[in-house]
Amino acid sequence: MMNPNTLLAIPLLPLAAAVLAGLFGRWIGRTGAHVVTILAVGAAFVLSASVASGLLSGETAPYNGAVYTWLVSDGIRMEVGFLVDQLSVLMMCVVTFVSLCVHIYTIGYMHEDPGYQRFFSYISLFTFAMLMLVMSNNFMQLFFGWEAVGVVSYLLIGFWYTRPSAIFANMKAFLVNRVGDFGFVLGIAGVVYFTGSLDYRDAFAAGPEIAAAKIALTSGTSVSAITLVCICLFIGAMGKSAQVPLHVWLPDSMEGPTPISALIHAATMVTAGIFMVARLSPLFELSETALTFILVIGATTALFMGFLGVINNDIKRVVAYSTLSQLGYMTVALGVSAYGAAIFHLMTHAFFKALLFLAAGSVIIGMHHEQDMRKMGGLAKVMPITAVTCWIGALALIGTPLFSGFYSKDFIIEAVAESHRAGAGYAYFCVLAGVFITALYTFRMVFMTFHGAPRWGQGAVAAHAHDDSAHDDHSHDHDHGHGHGGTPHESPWVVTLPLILLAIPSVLIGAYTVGPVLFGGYFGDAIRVLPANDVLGELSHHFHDPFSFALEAVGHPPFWLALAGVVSAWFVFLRNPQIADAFAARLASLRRVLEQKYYFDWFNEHVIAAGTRALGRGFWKFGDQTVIDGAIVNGSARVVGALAARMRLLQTGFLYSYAFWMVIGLAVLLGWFLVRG
Amino acid sequence: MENGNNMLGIGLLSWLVWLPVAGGLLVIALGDARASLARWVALATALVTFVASLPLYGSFDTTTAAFQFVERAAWIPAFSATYHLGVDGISMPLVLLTTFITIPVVIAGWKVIETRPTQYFAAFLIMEGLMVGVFAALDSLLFYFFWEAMLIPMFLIIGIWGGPRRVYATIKFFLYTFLGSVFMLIALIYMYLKAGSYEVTDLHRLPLTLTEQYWIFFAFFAAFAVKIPMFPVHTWLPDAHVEAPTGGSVVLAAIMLKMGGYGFLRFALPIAPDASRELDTFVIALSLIAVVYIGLVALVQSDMKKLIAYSSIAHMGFVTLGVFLAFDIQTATGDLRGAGMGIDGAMVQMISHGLVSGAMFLCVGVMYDRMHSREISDYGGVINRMPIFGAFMVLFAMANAGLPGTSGFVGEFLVILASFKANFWYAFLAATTLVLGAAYTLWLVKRVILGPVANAHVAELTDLDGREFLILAVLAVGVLALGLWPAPLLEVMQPSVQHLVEQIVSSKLPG
Amino acid sequence: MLVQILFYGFSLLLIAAALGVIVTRNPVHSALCLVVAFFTSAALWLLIEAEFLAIVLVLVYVGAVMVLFLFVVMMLDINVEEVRKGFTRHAWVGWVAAFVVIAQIVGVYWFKGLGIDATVGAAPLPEGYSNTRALGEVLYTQYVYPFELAAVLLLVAIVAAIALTMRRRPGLKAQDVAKQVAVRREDRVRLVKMPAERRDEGSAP
Amino acid sequence: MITLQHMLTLSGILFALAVAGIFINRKNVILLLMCIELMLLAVNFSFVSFSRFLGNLDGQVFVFFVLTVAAAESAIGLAILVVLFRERRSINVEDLDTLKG
Repeated sequence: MMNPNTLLAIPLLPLAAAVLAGLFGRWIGRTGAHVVTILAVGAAFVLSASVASGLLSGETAPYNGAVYTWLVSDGIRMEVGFLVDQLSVLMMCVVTFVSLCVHIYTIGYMHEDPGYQRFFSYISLFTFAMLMLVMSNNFMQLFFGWEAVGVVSYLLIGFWYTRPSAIFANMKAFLVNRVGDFGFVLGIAGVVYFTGSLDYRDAFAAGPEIAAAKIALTSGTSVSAITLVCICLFIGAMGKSAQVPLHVWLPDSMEGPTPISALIHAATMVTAGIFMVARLSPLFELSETALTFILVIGATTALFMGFLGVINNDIKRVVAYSTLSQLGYMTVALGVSAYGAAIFHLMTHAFFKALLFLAAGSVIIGMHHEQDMRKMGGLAKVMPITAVTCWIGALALIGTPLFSGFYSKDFIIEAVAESHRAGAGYAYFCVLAGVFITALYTFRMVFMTFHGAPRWGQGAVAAHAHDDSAHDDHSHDHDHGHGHGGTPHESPWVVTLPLILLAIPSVLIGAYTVGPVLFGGYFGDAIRVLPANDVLGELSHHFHDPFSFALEAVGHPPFWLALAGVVSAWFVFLRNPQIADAFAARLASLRRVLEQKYYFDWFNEHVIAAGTRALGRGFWKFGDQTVIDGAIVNGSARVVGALAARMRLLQTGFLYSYAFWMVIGLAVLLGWFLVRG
Repeated sequence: MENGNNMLGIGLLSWLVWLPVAGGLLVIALGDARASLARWVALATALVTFVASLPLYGSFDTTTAAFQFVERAAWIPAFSATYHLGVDGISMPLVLLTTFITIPVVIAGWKVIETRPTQYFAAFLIMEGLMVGVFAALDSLLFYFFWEAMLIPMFLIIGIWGGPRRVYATIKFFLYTFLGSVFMLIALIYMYLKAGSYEVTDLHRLPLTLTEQYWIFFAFFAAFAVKIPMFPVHTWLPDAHVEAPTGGSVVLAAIMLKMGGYGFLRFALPIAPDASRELDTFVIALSLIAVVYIGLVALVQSDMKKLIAYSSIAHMGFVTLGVFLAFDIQTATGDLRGAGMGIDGAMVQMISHGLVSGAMFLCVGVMYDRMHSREISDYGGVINRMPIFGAFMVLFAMANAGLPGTSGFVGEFLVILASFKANFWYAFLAATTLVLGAAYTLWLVKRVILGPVANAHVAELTDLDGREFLILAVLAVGVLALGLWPAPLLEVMQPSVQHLVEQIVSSKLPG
Repeated sequence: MLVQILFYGFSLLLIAAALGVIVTRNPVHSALCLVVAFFTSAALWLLIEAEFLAIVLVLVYVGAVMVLFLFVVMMLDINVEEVRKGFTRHAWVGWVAAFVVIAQIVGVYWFKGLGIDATVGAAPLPEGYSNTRALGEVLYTQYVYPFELAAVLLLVAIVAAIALTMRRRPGLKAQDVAKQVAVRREDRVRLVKMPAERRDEGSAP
Repeated sequence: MITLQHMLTLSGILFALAVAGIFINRKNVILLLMCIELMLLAVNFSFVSFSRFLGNLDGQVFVFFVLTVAAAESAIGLAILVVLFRERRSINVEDLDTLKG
């Protein structure tokens, strides 16, 4: 049995640090703020690791218990509680570790920003919220963490709140997420409808019941309850994990400071949706339709978002599109019931993508907050540590054998190939093509940034003439400490240390953990797969050890596709840049579609947002002002007024006429009295 | 049951009703010449009343649905109307909300009100007493008396200390609410003639035919729907809010709107259960229209107060939705599990909306005091000059958007959960508030709080002073506390809500 | 017989006086006619043995109210001719109305009856009966509250009449003691804060 | 013998004359006031007569109160008249139409 107090301490330490740094930042100072938060997050990591080792060694059983009762309504007890099993402990370790690295990195990245304490407060708060999310044992708390990470993300994307693009991006992020939450809440409501409880345990137990039930949509039609509930829940995941068409917020979220992009928009928060589906696998397993839906959405995201990475010139956005694409891979894995593979990819991706983001951030620092790759090149000479770590991250990302990304991604592809679910063929094509695209854009970025002839110097940095507003400059970036307008330089140790810390697992963690995590029954009861859907079980027959698997991979198409991607990147972008220009000119229309990001943003802004506003204005002007206020309220007043204008002619103002009417009245009364008898 | 909360032979509830009234009269008596003393007296009265109301919670018996702290005395023997006060789990939280909200209201008017300050404070104190009376009255004539009497101070507050179009707004407000409530009086008199009593509990037991129930229901509906307000009788609220001074808006949004919801729970549903069952689709439809339609209307407002006023209407749509779900839940699922959840959600939503909308109006007031403008376009980048204020504003905006961890989430969540049981589409439409609520609130925050400093006026803003910080901090604590641990609130309501559910699903018709 | 002669005589006089009130051109004459009407009414009331009210009528009306009327009429400088204009133009309406009212009232008395036999005389009063005493007994017991209220009403009327007609003449020089006592320091003394002026450095020696 | 009929007829005639007076003297406020006094007198006549002929003293008590009210009324009425005259230099009813709707 785990000690509940330890578990309680894991999320509460970062919360306490966040409160301390946020509310009392002025008193504890900059150093105080980062010391407090780093200590708290470090302690949370150590505790998580100890819990994990206890659990993995089999000394302690998974924990499932309530902390306190949030409320009791109508017999339904809503609690805040923890479920710590193999799945959540994995997430806890990843979250706290990446968070710790980002905390350290932030010291260097933000050291000249006036909102230093605020930033540390936010990221600690985020760590708290994310931990609450993954440790939850019920839907209510899951939703709480879900929204809490959303709001911290909102605050962090808008961290530089004076920049119009940032505050636009954070609102967009929150609203798109809210569209997802709309579905998520409906899904939760559906679960409560059938189980009368918010607890995972009760919901899973009632799974077959839900599967048998139907929900009436109109008086005549009804749909399978489990499908509706699961799709609703997955819509929540689509928002948070940025799946098409709710992905539009993620590229814009790069307006936030780079550590945030690494922590929230690559490693942890965006994977909450993946985590949620895996967590709720006992429900999702029951609906073939919902899983097909997931599969198709994921595959689409994986391929088509990758294309966008190929044409973007903003270093952070390239990484962001790569994140979208990789999230698509995870979703595909969920869609073929390979939940373990999804979580495994989530974990490896967290390390190497955080690494890539932080490396990009390091480049951005070195380039004095320049993000346009067209103004970089040849940086490997001046920033060797960053270049090496970035190479490691890139190799992991494209799935080079023996690197962590190889194992996770390759098994997803294998799992899709094994699956017989509807849409699996389409998904297989997408993920395979995605491998090539991934290699292409990743190494395009690497080559354009670190290799080739330097395109900086020549006043390019000082000029700051960008056509792209998405650069990472502070409000006062021109007066920071190190030589402005000078050559790029390697970042300080607080920046490079996290890079190295993250590079190690990026290389190793895949090979070390693939066996136990994917095939060793690591997840135990945490993930449930129906025997018919168990593609990973199928794969386990072919798997012997990581190294022979890596050797075998040379004979498989993904390896060659990735290699082809790297080579074409080298050839097109480094060796003969004019080829890229020729392609661009030849395929102008395709390029426009890609540059417009398939017109999703255009559609959202001009159709959905504008339509909503027009509808609101119509309701207001016509419904409220014209019909209700104009016709009914003031209209009745006008009728009364008009009647009164007629009636008032009777009021002559002369005493005798009033007297006359009184006498007439008297006469009439008396006459009536006489006549009536 | 009789509690021993008597001082000087006067029951606790009577103290809560008449102490603020007496304090208000004292404040008036002090006169504008001694305004500063009068302010302190007003604050002291509000504080003492709040502290005095705490035992309502402390010694509340959570095991019973019966009325507690009951006081009873003859009032108008000729009509057998009694002075009968008492609270149950439904009215007690609302009484506490009333006594609580008055404190920030008094503090908020501390320096801002320059014309006739003592009368301003007196009006709020007297109104506080009358509002407590509304929630505590167990005699329907007494209820009606408080209900109407309370209009007078509000009328004066908007009419004297209001904005440029205050006369239009006051008259609209007064006529709307008055038109509604005279129908209620007719219904009360009709039932008095049948039952020979104005006692609320007697009216609950009064057998009525379906036709009678229809008429009575519509009479109550006219009164309560206007007050809440429901679509399409909501248009007085934006005007009243826009013209009212900050304190007036706060009381209006935080407490006065709740009287409509309370009225449905205390009168319309238990007295006319069969008519309510027949008409529930109608009310639910109007509630959902309020959520969606008003949400969209709120989105395009250019006046901050109007925007918040419309958002109040949308939020109150959740109250009526939650209250009227019971019948559809019974029809759809065959049992009553979830009906109580809808009412719980409605109640929490009322309390929470009291805190959140009050805080939002106070925030607008803080800005209005400095800039004398409510137009969103006059602002931008306020947080650059007022970081502490900006933090509060973002917090309350998030609460308004129903973020978990704040009180705004609890009620909406419970109502959506309950409405799924009644009908999927109810839940679907209700859940649109997640998007719409976030859209209009965050867009407001984006345009007003965030961004670069918009103009020279914004550049001259100064951050909160101690007084403003205090009231916003107190409300922020309330919002967070209720959001993180609503169980204590739900606990006191539980027996009363269960009792109410049983009451409204048992038909009054013979056979 | 004597009673009947007196009744008819006074009645005719009363009607004549009432006519005089409404047709004479001079308000003073009207007022005097009204006085006559009151006197004859008092006489008629005496005839039906309502002595107390007869005397009160003379005292209150003739002694107080009518004097007030005459006083006002004479005090105000009224253009009689102007006022009397239009006298004849609408006179017929008046007469028609009067006729209708008479017809109706009489109709009610004579044809409806109201369950009262109106043709009998009054019952003779017992020996030693005092109208004043009987009235007093009722007034001070059963009607004591209304009686007090009537007293208050009169007081209010007095106050109101005085308040309405009293004029504060402008230019009257007198001390307002209440104002003097209520005065506060802030009304009289104003502290003005002025920045210290620095002597110009250049011109300093 | 004087009967109730006699007295009531007289009262009716008196009332009718007062009504006629209001129409005839439509311009002079003082005369209107006098006509009202005359009406009250007619009403008092009825009260006294009923009281006497039906043997019920309450009627006379009412006359007492009517007299009180009439006195108050004429005092205030004349006071208003004086104020009015001071303001307008006229007591012509046709000049007084501020109540006109």
